[in-house]
Amino acid sequence: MVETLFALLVVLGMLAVGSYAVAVIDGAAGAVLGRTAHSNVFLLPIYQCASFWLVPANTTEAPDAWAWRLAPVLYLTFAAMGLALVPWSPSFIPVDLTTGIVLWGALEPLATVAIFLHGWSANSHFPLLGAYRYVSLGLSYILVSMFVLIGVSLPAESLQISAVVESQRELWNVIRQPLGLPLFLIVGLGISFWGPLNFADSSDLAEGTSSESSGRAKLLWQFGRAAMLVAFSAIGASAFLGGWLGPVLPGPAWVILKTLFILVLLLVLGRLLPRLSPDRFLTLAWVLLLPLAFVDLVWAGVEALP
Amino acid sequence: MMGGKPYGRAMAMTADDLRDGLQLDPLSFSVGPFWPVLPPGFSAHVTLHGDVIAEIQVTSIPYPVALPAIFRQALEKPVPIAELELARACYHLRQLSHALWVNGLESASLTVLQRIHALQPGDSLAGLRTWLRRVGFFFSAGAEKGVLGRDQAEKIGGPAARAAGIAQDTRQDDPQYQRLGFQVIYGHGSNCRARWQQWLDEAEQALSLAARAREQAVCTSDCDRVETPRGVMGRGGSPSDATFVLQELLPGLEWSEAIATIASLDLAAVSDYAEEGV
Amino acid sequence: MTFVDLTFFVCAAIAIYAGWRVFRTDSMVRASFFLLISFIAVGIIMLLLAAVYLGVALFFMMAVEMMVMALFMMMFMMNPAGLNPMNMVHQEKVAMGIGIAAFVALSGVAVFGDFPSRPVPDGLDPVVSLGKELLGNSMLVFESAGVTLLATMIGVVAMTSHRGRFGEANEGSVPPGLEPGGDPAGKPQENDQKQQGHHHHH
Amino acid sequence: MSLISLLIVAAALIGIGLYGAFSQQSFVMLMMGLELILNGVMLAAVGFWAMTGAGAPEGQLLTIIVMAVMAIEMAMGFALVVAVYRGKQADMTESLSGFKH
Repeated sequence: MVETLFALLVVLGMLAVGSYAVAVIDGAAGAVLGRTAHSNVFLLPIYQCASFWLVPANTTEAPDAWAWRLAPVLYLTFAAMGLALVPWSPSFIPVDLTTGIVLWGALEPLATVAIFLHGWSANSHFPLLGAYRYVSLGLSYILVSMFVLIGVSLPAESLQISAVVESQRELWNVIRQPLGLPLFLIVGLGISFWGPLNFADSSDLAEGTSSESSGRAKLLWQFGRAAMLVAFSAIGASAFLGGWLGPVLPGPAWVILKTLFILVLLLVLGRLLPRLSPDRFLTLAWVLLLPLAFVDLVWAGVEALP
Repeated sequence: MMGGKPYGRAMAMTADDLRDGLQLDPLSFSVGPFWPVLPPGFSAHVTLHGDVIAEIQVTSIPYPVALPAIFRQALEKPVPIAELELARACYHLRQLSHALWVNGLESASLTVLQRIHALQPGDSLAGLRTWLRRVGFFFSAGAEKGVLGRDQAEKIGGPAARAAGIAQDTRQDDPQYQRLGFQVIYGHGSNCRARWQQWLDEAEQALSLAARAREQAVCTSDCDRVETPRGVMGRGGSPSDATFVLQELLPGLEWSEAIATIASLDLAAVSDYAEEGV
Repeated sequence: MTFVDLTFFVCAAIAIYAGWRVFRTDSMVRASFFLLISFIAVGIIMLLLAAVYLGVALFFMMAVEMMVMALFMMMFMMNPAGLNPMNMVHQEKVAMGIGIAAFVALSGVAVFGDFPSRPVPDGLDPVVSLGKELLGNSMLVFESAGVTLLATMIGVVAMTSHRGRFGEANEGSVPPGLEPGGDPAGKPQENDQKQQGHHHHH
Repeated sequence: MSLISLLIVAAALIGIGLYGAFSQQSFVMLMMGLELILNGVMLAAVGFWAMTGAGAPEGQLLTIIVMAVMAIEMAMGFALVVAVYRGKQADMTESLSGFKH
């Protein structure tokens, strides 16, 4: 009972601290690259939260009220479920399911459903377009991510995330399967629609799926996006960078360091790169990324042969 | 009643499809005039098939744009070329910064806006150009779309026409400009990428002209016509609105490409009044 | 009542209620998501039954399937939300009778049937045993399913494509014209066709 | 959670699915009915596997096969809908009287 409560606290803490870290790192990256002088990158997210909190909520004509209110909550819940799968050390894993990798693979399509629902239920054209556009891309992300994740579970001979971490004791998957991590990170940017892959909430759609929401609903949605990015980084760190494995420092410290490393990488990339046209990225995803994911899988299979 | 948006509500009805003949339900709605991505005052009625624009009808043309006062002064008396060209460079860079913002490069857009405030004659834009090339801006959404026909390019005038290969620039007739070694930049192509490059090139050329003109303290000599960043303005008239080009240009483009195309074109008429407070 | 029982009853209620709502809602997008909820509830019941892989597999299979279903609905009618009442049914009484009869018959089997009680042994790892079965004794079944899926993919693309290998996909399915280039023989009047197109918006 | 309660839930799902498959006019809604039937079938299969099958792996295999069948049914269903829609602009069962155009 105490252990369950502790695990719950860790996941909730990770949600809060992780999202705050995302906001700080993103603000810092923006300040460095955009050469704007923000007052203080550490306080800025708090000001932003406060301003979102105080803005009155918006509504549209005849939205699907249930779905509209629920979608951000669902998205955040899926991010939290993803964070719960992250193993911190051999002895502390909030949820150690024997099919953890598959559950993570299931969270991605479920997140897609939540994003679609968020855009569709507002009953307005820009959110609808964002949702529509996202789903057409989401299917390709899911496939790529599936293959890459099967790739990491091959050397582990298990679908358990802790077993995947343990299988990297000699060699991290990022070296053993060099294609895996880049592909996984592209999927991560896609599913949390960040930076160059922000197709669902992009500026050319007036913020797409969230263009009709404001105030606390919007805050929750942004919170979910940041949390999803953290969950992706943490799972990526476990599946490719050896999770808790590392010298000197205790396991959880390594998990945090590696997660932060991936987060910084993703956020800087997000600030640096322009948005492609969705049409072009769709072609890229099916013609280049999916075959690369196949290659990764074959590579992993050949490498895992005894 | 079927289809369209009766009483403001979108209703389902199939319509002919542009792509492969599968007749699906179009989505009709209005955009503008309160959307910072579009030129101020511009609004249109759009019909989409999925993400592809089937039809666009301009319902309100953008407000005329007020140019810096120097361009109007150039029609009354000779003005220092250095000042004129600096204003031109700022104008083009502001357009470019908007295009960067639309294509998801908010940081770069802010950087460019900040550069504008501290822009000096003789500044080099090579760093900016290299950076934009490295991050792939010239391959971002819409880069190869928005191809103008020759008629359309002529109608729009200004940098868009020069990018499309029409070597028209009043400055080449001005002996003072000739003394500074002015040569028309033209012919990048008629798509969005070409127009982005044209802005960058013209801004860079304007800055180097400004530097030379400041050294030699040259003023314009032709007071009948002036080449504004939007096109030729003379005693006869100023560049007029060309928004209707969009009605031919946008159908068939994807939404993001269409928005990038709108951001790559400067279509508003030139106002009779100059920008205030400059 | 244990925690497992409680979860089971809640999930069962959700699965049945959501399944019922599928046919009672005014928007097809909502209907497909109700179906998804029903599947997820069944997936959780499977997790309770220790079918760890199947339960989770059901989540992602159905999330993708229902997403595609919703997307198709959007393509055919881009009505952002169910603003119009939607009740497109035929022979409803008969259908209801069949449904109830099937329920009664199957429940009768459940209640009066005599099933042996042989639960899953304690030491069994369901995921490993499923994997060994799939790539061992039942390899042929598994591979046939794979080949069938591949054939489906190819067939489906061929069927939906606008252009076939030898021209228009629906070429030959339209009777030839009465005169060269004329309307096909037996083509319904223009009015009729419009009517059919509008039909589902009633 | 006993086998009987599991099977009753499965029977209810199958019953509702049958009602949907027989009563709905729209192709897609009809497919939803079929999916709901298969949902009940899968639940029953897993129930049997867990309670009476002594963990025989074939029980799980059956469920996997049902999932594959669902995927095929969906894909074929949508392909048919698109093909019919292309030819006839119809997405209702009544508008089809035969398989030919």
